Amino acid sequence: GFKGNERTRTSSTGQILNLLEAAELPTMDTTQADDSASFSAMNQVFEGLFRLGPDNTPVPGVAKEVIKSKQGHVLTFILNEDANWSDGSKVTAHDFIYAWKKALTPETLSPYAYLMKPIKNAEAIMSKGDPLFGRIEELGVKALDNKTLEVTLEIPVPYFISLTSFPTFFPQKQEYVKEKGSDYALYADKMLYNGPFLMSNWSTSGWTFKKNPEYWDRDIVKLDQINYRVIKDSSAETNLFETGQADRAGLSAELVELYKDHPDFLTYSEPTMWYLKFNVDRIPIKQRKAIQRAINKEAFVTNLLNNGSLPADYFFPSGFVKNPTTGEDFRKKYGNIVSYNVEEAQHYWQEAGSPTVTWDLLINDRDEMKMIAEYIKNQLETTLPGLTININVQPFKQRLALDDAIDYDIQFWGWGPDYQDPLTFMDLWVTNGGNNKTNYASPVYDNIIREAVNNLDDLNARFESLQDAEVILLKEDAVIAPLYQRGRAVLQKHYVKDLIVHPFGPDYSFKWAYIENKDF
Amino acid sequence: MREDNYIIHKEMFQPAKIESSYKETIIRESLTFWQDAWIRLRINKGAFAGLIIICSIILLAIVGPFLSPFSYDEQDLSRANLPPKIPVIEKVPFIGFSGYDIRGIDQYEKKGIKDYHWFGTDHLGRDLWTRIWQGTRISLYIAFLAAAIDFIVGVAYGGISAFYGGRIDNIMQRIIEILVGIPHLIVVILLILVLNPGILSITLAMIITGWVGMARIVRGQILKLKGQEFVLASKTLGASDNRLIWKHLIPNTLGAIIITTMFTVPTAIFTEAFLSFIGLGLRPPIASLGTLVNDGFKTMRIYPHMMSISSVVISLIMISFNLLGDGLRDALDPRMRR
Amino acid sequence: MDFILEVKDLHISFDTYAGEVKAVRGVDFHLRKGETLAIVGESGSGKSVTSKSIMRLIPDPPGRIVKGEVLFEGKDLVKLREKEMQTIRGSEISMIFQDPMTSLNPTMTVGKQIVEGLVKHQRLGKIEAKQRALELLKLVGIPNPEIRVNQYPHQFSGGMRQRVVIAVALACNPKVLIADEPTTALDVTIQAQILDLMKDLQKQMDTAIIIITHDLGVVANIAQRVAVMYAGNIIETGTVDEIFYQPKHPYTWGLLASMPKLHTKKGELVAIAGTPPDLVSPPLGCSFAPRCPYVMEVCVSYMPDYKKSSRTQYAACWLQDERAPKIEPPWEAAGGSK
Amino acid sequence: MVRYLLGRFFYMLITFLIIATLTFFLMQTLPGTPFNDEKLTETQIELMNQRYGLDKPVVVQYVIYIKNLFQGDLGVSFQFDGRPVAKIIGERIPVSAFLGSQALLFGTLIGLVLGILSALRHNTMIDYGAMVIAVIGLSIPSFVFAGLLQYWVSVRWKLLPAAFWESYEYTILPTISLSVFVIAQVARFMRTEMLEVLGQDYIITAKAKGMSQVVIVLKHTIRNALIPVITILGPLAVNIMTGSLVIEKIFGVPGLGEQFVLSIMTNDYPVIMGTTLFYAALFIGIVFIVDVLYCLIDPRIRIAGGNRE
Amino acid sequence: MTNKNEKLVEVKNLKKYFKVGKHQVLHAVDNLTFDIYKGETLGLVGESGCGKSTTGRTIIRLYEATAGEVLFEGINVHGKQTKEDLKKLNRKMQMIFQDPYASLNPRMTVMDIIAEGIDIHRLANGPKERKDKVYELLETVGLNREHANRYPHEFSGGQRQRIGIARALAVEPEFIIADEPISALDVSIQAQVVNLMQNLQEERHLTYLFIAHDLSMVKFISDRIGVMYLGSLIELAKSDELYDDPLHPYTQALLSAIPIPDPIIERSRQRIVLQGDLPSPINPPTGCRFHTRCPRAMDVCITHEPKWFEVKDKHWAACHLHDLNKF
Ligand SMILES: Nc1ncnc2c1ncn2[C@@H]1O[C@H](COP(=O)(O)OP(=O)(O)OP(=O)(O)O)[C@@H](O)[C@H]1O
Ligand SMILES: Nc1ncnc2c1ncn2[C@@H]1O[C@H](COP(=O)(O)OP(=O)(O)OP(=O)(O)O)[C@@H](O)[C@H]1O
Ligand SMILES: [Mg+2]
Ligand SMILES: [Mg+2]
Repeated sequence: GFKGNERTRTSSTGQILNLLEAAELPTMDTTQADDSASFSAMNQVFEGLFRLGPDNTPVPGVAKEVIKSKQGHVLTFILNEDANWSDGSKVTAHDFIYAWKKALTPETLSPYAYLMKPIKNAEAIMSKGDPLFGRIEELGVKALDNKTLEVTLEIPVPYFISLTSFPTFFPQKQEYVKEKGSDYALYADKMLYNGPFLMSNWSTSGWTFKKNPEYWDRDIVKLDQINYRVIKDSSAETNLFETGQADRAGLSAELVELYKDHPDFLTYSEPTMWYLKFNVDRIPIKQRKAIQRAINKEAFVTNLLNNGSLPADYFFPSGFVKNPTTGEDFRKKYGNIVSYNVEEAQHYWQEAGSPTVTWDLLINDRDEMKMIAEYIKNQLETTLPGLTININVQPFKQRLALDDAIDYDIQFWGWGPDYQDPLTFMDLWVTNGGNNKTNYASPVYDNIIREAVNNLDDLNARFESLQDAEVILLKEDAVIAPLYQRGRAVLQKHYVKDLIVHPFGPDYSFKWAYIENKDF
Repeated sequence: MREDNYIIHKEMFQPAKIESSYKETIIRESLTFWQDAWIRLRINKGAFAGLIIICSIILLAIVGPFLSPFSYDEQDLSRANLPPKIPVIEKVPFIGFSGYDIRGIDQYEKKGIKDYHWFGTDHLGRDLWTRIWQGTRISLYIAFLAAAIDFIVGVAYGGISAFYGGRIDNIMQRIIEILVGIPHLIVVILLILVLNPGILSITLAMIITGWVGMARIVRGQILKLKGQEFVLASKTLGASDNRLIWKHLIPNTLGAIIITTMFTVPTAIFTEAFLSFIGLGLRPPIASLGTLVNDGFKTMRIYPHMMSISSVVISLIMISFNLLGDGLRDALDPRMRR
Repeated sequence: MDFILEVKDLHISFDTYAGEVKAVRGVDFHLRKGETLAIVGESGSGKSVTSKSIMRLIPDPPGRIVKGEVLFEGKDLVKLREKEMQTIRGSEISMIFQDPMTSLNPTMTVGKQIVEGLVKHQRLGKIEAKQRALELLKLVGIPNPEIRVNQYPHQFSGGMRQRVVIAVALACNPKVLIADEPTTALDVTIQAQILDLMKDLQKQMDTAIIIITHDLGVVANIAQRVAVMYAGNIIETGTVDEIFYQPKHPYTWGLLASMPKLHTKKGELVAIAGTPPDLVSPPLGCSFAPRCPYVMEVCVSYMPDYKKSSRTQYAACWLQDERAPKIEPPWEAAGGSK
Repeated sequence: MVRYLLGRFFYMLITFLIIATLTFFLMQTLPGTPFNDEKLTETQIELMNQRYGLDKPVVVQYVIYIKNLFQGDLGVSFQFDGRPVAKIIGERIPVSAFLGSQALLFGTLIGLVLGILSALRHNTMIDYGAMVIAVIGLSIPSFVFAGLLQYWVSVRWKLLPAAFWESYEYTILPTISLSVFVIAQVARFMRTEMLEVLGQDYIITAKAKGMSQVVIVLKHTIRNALIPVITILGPLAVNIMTGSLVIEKIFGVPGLGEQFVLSIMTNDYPVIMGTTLFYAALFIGIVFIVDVLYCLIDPRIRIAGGNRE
Repeated sequence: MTNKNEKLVEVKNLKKYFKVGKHQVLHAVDNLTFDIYKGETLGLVGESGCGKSTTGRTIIRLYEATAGEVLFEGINVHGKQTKEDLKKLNRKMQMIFQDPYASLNPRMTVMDIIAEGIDIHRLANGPKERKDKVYELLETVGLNREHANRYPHEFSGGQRQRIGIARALAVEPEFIIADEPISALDVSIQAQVVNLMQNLQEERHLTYLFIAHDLSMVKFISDRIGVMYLGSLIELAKSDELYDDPLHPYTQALLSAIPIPDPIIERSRQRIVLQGDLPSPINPPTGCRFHTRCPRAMDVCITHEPKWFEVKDKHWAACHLHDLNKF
């Protein structure tokens, strides 16, 4: 029963990183993945045209440079001569075209295909009923030669370069994929790698990365090996950290108290937002406004979470996107939009007639969510007389089904960005949007978003109109009640250096990481 | 040989009249089966202790929440995670009811709290004394409900199967064989998902799979009893099926049924605890012992009181029911009679 | 002394929750080489307990030998250590139990069960022991011993099993064989076979036998001397003829009279009214007094001593006292059966 | 005997089919669908359903499933993007089986020893001690026990690795955690049976033969006491298999149990079906094996084929 | 005694087979034919497992007969009957059981046990009469009325057996099947029960089918005795006749095997010791079932089943040695 595991210490240099993951890797096919574990793994063993650098801006990957056309509609990527697959063959422009087209082909449609919408005809190709549906040959990509890739955009979105660092845009070598058939990307030895590492081993209990000798930037890579093990229990995670079997461990809220003075304790906040989302057909606006103001977020963020999370009176995360012209953070202009205020809350509640109502609060079966839900329930029930909250715990899939059907009263929900642009948050709430599911429909809001999508002439105006949209969403229409911007508390051994955590896209980059001063 | 020989007088050698009824008297005092079993149970120290503990826990589950000024879902983050503190006992060091946490800091003093939380508080500042007894209520409620329905369904099924015998028995046994083949836990999990997590679905799911054991035991007992001479005697007197079942078969199966029930209760409590571990437990803020243990488990290393007290209660229930079950088995075992 | 076995003033009690059951209360008897002693008496009179205590097989707890001696060839077995006792059991003294269905290990071949004792006591090798087992099976009249030796007890009928049990007991040529109701579970035709077998074997091996039974027919058939037990006491002993033709104790009278003889004409049997006393609180005086038709005042308060009426016959009854009125036993009145 | 076995086998097959059917339809009633991820568009979901044949009527799906089942094809997983179910389960079975059988073996052995000891030293401190252990084993939730074990043995005392499944020493803690329940059950049951057997006439016969206590216990008592104990091994084995779910999670053991819960939570129908059927087959198989074992160890059944009063 | 020529029960070719296992049939009772006269005691003896109890139980319809019929006062017990008729029959026929420990429901008081028949047949008007009837019955069987509220386990074997008798008497039956009522009792207690049964017979003009394997007791109590071997009746005669002139070799062996409580007789007695054990009733021997153990077996015994016929006046047997048609 122990096959497929390489023992932890095999290298003499000690450049080995031992990490934990809470889930197994479902697939390593870049066009098929939709989970963070896979994306993170792919970011280490594959590389797109660009990759996210240590400061979360795109740095050259397979492409060494990109040439923009005047209007910005055509991007020409010049590939690095040295970019190789792990079998020694060159990475070519065709490899990108093959992978991207695969992601858009109906039979193999990628769950993340929507990221490709900026490319010419991409949206039409993936929309059933459109005359272009399924006609991937119409996609706006072209290989000028083996090392030159020309991409034509529908709209010249400013964030396209950073999108190419996302795994769905990674290349695949057609001949190889065809050869492996249905086994491709399901086994470590049934893949070609072009990233800083290659996967040497992959089993149900974990996977191992080794330094890729064919990688073009191999001199930068210092780690020899990264061992990933799957562990699903959060206390076990810290136990493993303590026994030295793991170099980094996430801390569940309960354990923060215990470790907050530990020298290896780290917290950081992420651009991930948690909020209550209302079914606006069931919860009238007055009541929504009351709820927005009835929860003491400060108290629970410091007392219950205590992990670098920030109480949020806003929907758009702070420290994520800056105004392209002024360089000012998105949050700067409006700051806190809806704050905790019992009087206001009760005022709205009374205005609504202080109804005696019972609403369900739909949550996942995760312990942390249960705890917060219990707190929210208590807060709402004490602040708003007559209100009863029932906590409805559902497993993730079941909960999604209810969300899909918009069959809920209030939901506790979170959202993280897919790309570095305000739209990744703001376009959630367009009428009938795929992730709206609140019955919220506002022509004004829709209009702002449509403009922001299509009109990229004045980036400053676009940015500010999106900032206004947030106010509409929260203050005027009270579609959601923000709770907090998530932070993370982790334990990371002091000898682990330059392990980059990204706020969007794949979670980690190990390209630059190294071990220093680890005593054995 | 005998020294007291001299006091035996000649007069004593007269035939004595002994009443004939004396010859048929019964020396032992009259005891019903249940009185007899009760005596037997009482001398079994373990079982008796178990009984007392169960009674105390049931009592505490009933009155416990009222003994504390706090309600089970009243939150106050400013008094979160307080260690236990009990008046008087707080003076006794090292047993952990002094209000000091594991780092040796008096949290009550630090947070300026005058109240006593006998079992401490949880992360939301809820009083654990109240929550634990409230949770015990829920756990016992689930357990007894499961046991009761197990009792009803199992007894009916086993009884019918054995009493009518023949083809009916054959079919019913085949059905049981199939039911036994389905892994219990899997059915429970699937059912709970289908029915939505909650007290009712948990109990229902446990019932659907739980009665098989009872049915088998009852069937075995009734099959055995059916051929017993006192049942035959009743038959020759022309007794109806109804009479046979209610007067003869059920009362004599009762011992086995009670014992089986004693072991159903802990199983049910455990199953519920297990379900909360995999996230299919009750809807918060309702807590059972299982959810309390599970919640406390995560903070075991900083706030040991959260897990240890609820674990102790759950273990006590478990131990007591097991001891009582064992004791009852001895006390009610027909082989021990006579 | 030529007694091979002598029991002196044996008292045995059991501690039960109802109190101390004084099962044996001062039993005295002896056994000569090659002789057959029958112990008769009602159920519960302490026959089995007495015989088991000779082998020190009383389960302890709850049983214990309160006082008394069991002298085997002059050695007091009560004082022996368990290890020493083990060398005597099965080799010097053997025992046969009532129920052949349960007194053989169901999961061990018959051969192994015989061989076991031989290997232990006579230090025989495997092959020799097996050879001897075959001989023994042949000796007790089991056809095809070569096949039978490798079979399991359930493949034998009741009579056959009892033969195996006898073979096991006789394996090491014991000096004393204790047979506790060896034929009670068997049918008359089989019983006859077994009794004949025992007599044959006794003749061949010169074993002393204690046979326990409540069937007076069996006693008449096999015994030379008889001890009659009642409520933990031996109330009368004597040779077979003495007991059957000149019994002295009213209980013996009753016992004999309550059995129909083949020639008895229809009419009333003489029954002993009432039931034996409760041994938790045995009567102060003669234990038979409550049921005795000739009871005198002295009987109620004082235990009678043994009174010798011939060289071999003793009875413990106040009627034997000179001061007592002369009673015509119903026995004599009926004219005996000669 | 052969006849009997064949008959049993037939029943096993029927049972298996019924279980397959029940699970299949029960699963259909699970709320949610496998492909309702938050970021998927309607078209995508439709295409997914088509890809995995979920657009067909349930009855048709059922017929296809059963047909494939008879050809040994368990289908492909949804959550693991088309990985064959047989492979997914197949990879985990050896781990679960190793852990399960080791725990069963270990638990049974310790349980037997405890049970035997306490029966032989009936009503002494040893007896009480063993029974206290047994009752405690029954009374502490396995996840609490496993957590404590992991924390103390691995983190505090640094005796054994805290989690994972890499070499033999890694199996020790999960095995112990898993076997506690077995120890308790077996010990209790064995004690009762031993006491029962020790009270039997043939034990007195053996004593009367002059056999020493050791011989009596070894040769006469244990074997006979074991016969009824075997019957609880079946349910216990199943208990271990399903109970391992908790232990696997805590100790990061790549076994079947965790996988199963995950597949339920993600509506991965083929994996749910595959695992349920595997568990069912295992259970049925174990019951069958126990029956056979029972026949082998008890000569009364072996030779007569039952039916003896 | 009453007219002993009036037939009360007629058993005709009664068979009772049990299915054991899948394909095996156990011939517990095979082809019994005999009559029981009003007021008599018919004894039934035989070795354990020869079908005595089964016979008794089939007569009283605790078992359905496989074939044959049982006529009670001319009515076929096993025929189609209304519930009422059945109830009537149940009143007239009663049974006393062997095991005094198993035959009384341990959870019922003696009062309820004895009154069960009274309740079922509604023989009492009101609780007072019911109580009185139970007291009367208790006294009839030699117990006191104080015993009524006690539980069976407080009684000794003999007392329990008397309670069993009282239960049977409660419905005022005409015919009682006593299935080894004394074999579980001590000798001194046996006499109590036997005496009681005889007194009751005289007082209430009862008819007994008395099943036992203790031949001396059977002889003592019975007017006629039937001997069973492996499911069939092999001899039936007046009791003295049977003892003085047993015809069947099995009867002879059986009689000689009984140990007699008389040392002198025992010492001089000649025994016919049978070899071997009772064969299995699942595959009973062909021909005469006794031939495997019979000291006088002939070839014909192996092949032909002997007929059941009246060898002498009122003396029936099934044996080729006495088959008049043999020559
Ligand atoms: N293990 C025991 N525990 C308690 N009391 C016992 C035990 N064994 C025997 N006795 C009591 O000792 C007394 C004598 O029992 P014993 O078995 O010697 O009777 P017996 O004469 O052999 O009767 P039987 O003819 O029924 O075998 C009885 O009253 C019985 O209740
Ligand atoms: N319900 C039953 N099912 C199967 N076989 C039975 C049943 N009852 C009795 N038998 C079998 O029928 C045969 C006759 O049994 P029965 O009880 O009539 O014998 P018996 O003469 O009364 O014996 P005993 O003297 O031991 O009471 C036996 O072999 C017995 O095993
Ligand atoms: Mg005895
Ligand atoms: Mg019988």
